[in-house]
Amino acid sequence: MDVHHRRNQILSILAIGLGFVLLYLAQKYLTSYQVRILNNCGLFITLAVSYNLINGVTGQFSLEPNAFVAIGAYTSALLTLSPAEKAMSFIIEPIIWPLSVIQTPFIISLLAAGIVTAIFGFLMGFAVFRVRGDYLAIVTLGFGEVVRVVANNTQTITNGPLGLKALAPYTNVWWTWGLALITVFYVSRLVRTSYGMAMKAVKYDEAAAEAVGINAFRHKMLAFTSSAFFEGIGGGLLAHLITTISPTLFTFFLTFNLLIMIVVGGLGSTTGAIIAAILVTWGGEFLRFVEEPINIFFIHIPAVPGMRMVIFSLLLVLMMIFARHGIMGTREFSWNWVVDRMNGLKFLLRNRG
Amino acid sequence: MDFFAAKNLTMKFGGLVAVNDFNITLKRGEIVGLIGPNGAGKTTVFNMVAGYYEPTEGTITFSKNIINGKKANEITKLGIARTFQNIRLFTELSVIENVMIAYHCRVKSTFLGAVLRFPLYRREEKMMHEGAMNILEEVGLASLAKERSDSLPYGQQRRLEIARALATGPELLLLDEPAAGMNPQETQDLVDLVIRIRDNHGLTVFLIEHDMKFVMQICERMKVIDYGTTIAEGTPEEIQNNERVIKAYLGEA
Amino acid sequence: MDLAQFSQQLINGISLGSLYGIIAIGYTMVYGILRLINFAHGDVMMMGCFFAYYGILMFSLPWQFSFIIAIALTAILGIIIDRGAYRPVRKAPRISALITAIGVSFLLENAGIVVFGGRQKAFFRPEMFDSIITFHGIRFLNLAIYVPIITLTLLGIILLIIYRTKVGRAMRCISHDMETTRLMGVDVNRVIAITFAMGSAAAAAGGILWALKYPQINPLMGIIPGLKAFVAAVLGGIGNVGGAMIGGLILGLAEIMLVAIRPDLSGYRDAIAFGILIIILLFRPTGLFGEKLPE
Amino acid sequence: MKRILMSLLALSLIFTFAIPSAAVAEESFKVGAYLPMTGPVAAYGQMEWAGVQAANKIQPTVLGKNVELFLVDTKSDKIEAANAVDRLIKKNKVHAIIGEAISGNTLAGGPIADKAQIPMVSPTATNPLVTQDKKYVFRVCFIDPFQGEAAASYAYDTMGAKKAAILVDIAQDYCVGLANFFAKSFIKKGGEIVATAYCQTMDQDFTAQLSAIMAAKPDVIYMPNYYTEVALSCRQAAELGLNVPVFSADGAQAEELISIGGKAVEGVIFIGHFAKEAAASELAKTYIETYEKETGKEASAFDALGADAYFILLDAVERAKSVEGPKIRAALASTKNFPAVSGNINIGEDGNAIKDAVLLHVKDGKFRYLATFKQ
Repeated sequence: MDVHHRRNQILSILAIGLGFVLLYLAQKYLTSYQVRILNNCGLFITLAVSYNLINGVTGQFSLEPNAFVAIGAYTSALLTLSPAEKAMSFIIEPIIWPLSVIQTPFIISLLAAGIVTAIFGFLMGFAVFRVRGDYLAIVTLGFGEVVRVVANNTQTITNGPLGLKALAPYTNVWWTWGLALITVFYVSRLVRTSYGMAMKAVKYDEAAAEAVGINAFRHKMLAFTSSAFFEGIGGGLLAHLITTISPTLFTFFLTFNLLIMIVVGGLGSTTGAIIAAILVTWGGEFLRFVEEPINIFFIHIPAVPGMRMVIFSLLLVLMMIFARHGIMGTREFSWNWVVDRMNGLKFLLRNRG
Repeated sequence: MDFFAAKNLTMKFGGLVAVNDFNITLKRGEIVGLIGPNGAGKTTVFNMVAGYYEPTEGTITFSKNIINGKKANEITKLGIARTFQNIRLFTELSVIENVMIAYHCRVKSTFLGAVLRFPLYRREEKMMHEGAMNILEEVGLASLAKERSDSLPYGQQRRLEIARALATGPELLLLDEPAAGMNPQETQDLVDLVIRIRDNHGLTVFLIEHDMKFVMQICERMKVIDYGTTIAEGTPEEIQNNERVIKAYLGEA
Repeated sequence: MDLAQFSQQLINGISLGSLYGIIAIGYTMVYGILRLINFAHGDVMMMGCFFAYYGILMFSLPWQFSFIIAIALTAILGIIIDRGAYRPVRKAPRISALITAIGVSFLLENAGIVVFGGRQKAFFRPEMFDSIITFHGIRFLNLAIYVPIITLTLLGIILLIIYRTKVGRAMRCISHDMETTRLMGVDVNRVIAITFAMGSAAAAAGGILWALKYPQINPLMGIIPGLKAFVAAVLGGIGNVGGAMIGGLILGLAEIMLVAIRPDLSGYRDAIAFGILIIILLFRPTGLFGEKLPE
Repeated sequence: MKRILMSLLALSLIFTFAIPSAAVAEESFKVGAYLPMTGPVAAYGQMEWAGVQAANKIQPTVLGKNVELFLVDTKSDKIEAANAVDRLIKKNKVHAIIGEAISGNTLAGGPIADKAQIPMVSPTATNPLVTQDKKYVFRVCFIDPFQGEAAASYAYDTMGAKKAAILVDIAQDYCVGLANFFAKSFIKKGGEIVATAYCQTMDQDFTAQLSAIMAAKPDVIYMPNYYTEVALSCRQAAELGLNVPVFSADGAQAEELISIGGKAVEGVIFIGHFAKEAAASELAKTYIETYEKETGKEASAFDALGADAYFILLDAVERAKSVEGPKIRAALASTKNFPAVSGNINIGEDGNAIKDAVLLHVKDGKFRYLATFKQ
């Protein structure tokens, strides 16, 4: 359909190649702190883009990613830990069979994390998509809380509040950015198929979508389960990035972070979610200076911890009031746009010269 | 067996009876009108037929299936398509996408097949695109295919909605006030369009309309309801001269 | 469990439930009129407590004055939040308003941490509310009697305003159809502001009662009561003021009774509220006392 | 809007990567603290930071170098905690780290310090897992098994309790750990746990749990929770007429226990880190004086442990005569009888503090010393 299809494909492949060269250089020459931020960026791109699939693309405002990430993180962590390590960690109540004896390679545990979370999302979808709008938001928030409460209570599986520790630090930039690439590929391709169009139709007008034969429930489920799958794998990577997990990691706060990302990026835009994931992850670290003591000439401003969160909350409110569509609105990045701009630039330069 | 029949349809909301004991049968190829004052329960009838409400009582049969209780999208798949009283296009999508979506319910590729662009999906995508273009051609919107649907003028949005309904491949088309807000010229074009698509696609058309000129011109048969109850039915001439209908429209003067 | 223990737990439950109820009223009022889940409601309640706290501590006000001023200030805060954050997004999709509310909630909590500090503060409990009543082996704080009484009085006042005043009629009209009400010449924004003021005042009153019963305040104290009160509001049929109260009582009793009957499962207590919420929404989305409406 | 955000991005890029952290005088000894200053457990982080600051006032130099403090907030979150430690090491180039307040977050930060060979001292991470297999992670608090056992033996032997009930905060590893070790020891001694009820951090209503406990008629209630929960539970217990001694844990040792609990916490017994009147060391006296002058608040366990993390670190630097990580680590690991604020600290295997615990109770609105437990 698109006359520039081939050209764009080549450009994409080149860009990805370049990206990976940059990653190679980054993990070779940057400090571990900078690499950590880079990892967080990749990870949050995965989480934000998949969260955006259900919230932005399909328009079903839900607040459950902390539950999905938790399930993925626990699944993969319980699978990669060796039986001996588990025995050592479960100092209060021993871990139940068969978890006590299973150990799988990282990649298998990640896949398992994705599948288990997707199954959970699928089952949860049956329940939550009986309601819409604000109710959906609140009932999914409820699921998130319930998962956390259950994780605290089921000590023989999750080790309760003690959490799991000494997870092997498998996660590196290849994993985080590789997964980000796969997620972005999947989501942006899906959005362009008729399935994606149907999801958008459900977002704009569910009744009208039903009138053209779209099974709204099925498409919500597809978006939700896909989202769960990637959030689950993301959870697995997160667990092996910070090497320890416990229920406190998966509070509503995590969801709030992702929400800011997709809102700032523009609900419904994958490109926006990517930009905002980087911006917020980076910005969070960058903004630390507002919490440090500042000396401007003779004025001394003492350190104010908590300012970053004040800024982020304020940012969210201001975005909603003044820039509801975020950075990208529902638009997406396209090579055509870039090439047009380049041509425009060339034209300008030529005219001047 | 009738092509379409509704028997004893009743819809209650709490204590309110919106439609009471509504009966109708449609023969293949007919254009039938449903008229009545505001709030008479016309749209409620449509909502029941199209699967948005489950009737409190009564049955709806369509090509030998009992369809009440089925969901809206299932009914669409069986061959009943509808338009809405207030235009409900997918505003941020393009004109052609609005029509292509209607083919989606017949797509056989799985979502993974679509994401990975397997040959089956490519063929289907091509088919959807061509089908949509043909229908746009038919309603005269082909040149606007890439525009955003909400950038179209009102009359064309109505046409687009009809095109979208057509693309689902219906046998029965429900039109909810298709001429509302149109000028006389647009209304005349609409008459031609409805008759043309009926003939081309072998449709049966069941429509709600307030514009009497439109109704009288297009309908072969009509039914009048007021306060949820049927008060008259017959040919346009019969209705025009019916005492109860005049009373219902003009009030008890 | 013998009868005395059961009655004791019943009192515990009613006492907790009426606190949920009073906070739920504000939720339900705002939802009824704006169809907005005011996520920040619990945090507004927290602010009410801090106003009262600083009234006593910094300005050495007698507690009665301090409480009244705190309620008034919280009402004003409610109006400010509406004016500053919610009114600009009123015409936007409802989800935007919900996201804004989440933002306001986080803003209040974090601003609270920056301004008040994260450490818990002891809340002053006047003598009047600090005596123990003993009755056939059941013991409770006399506050447990004041709470339902004050709550019911407030509920009565709010119902009177809604059903017997001009503003109340306007509120009911707006909840049916905001645009039409606007066309009738009603200053919709003013009525909404009054609704926020009333809801926030009720939250402050509830918060102060909460702080009297559990005499500790901190910037995050509103989260859990806020969420639970929301569940209570949904349970009672959101938009239904009387239902909110009953929903609160049911939730309070359910929580207490679970712990009473199965103390070993008390770790799951916070899951109950959400469990109830999920079940209610799945089987009766309009709550126990909400009416089914055509679309 | 878009343009502004873009320039912000560019700016942050420059700040994070391009500009090296402001050059500071070479001779300073840099200590980084990563603590929860915001979020659900902000209170503990804020107290510990106040303690660290007071300690810094008392001993501002080491080996003739100025001690420079860096604080990074973890928002009570693991991801942030891990970022914080990496940031302190790589960006602020600290020589040693103090933190975190909560075991879970220390577990996230510990491995990073361990890998970078930067010694880390946690004031209050009590979970045994924290220091397991970590050469560079230490702590100045005693760990759960010791305290749980001490509490059980005191309750059984001295108080003569045969039946105990437990009210435990299920969301805190600290509380769950203690409750578990207490129960094990108490049963081993021949006692019986007649009821166990659970609550969650930030719960405020404990009436149902307490009524259930009351029905089981215990001789003592073990409440190894943080001070807010303990204070509220005690108040509600008093209101319910539950006249059973309450035994608590070191997490209760904060001024808020008394200000929130009021008369209801009179008589609450707990094992703590230090008692003002039994504070033997000069350092403790100086610390208490400085802290109270600086903050206007009474010294509590959290801030004292924050200070101890600081003092023990500086002591190790002095003995190591070096600011290099491995040397400080070696010195830290061989700490013997260091007279800290919270008593004499020895660092044992695994980097855990071996120190005496004190038994305290609340009397006349003050924490009073009762006895000392030797470890």
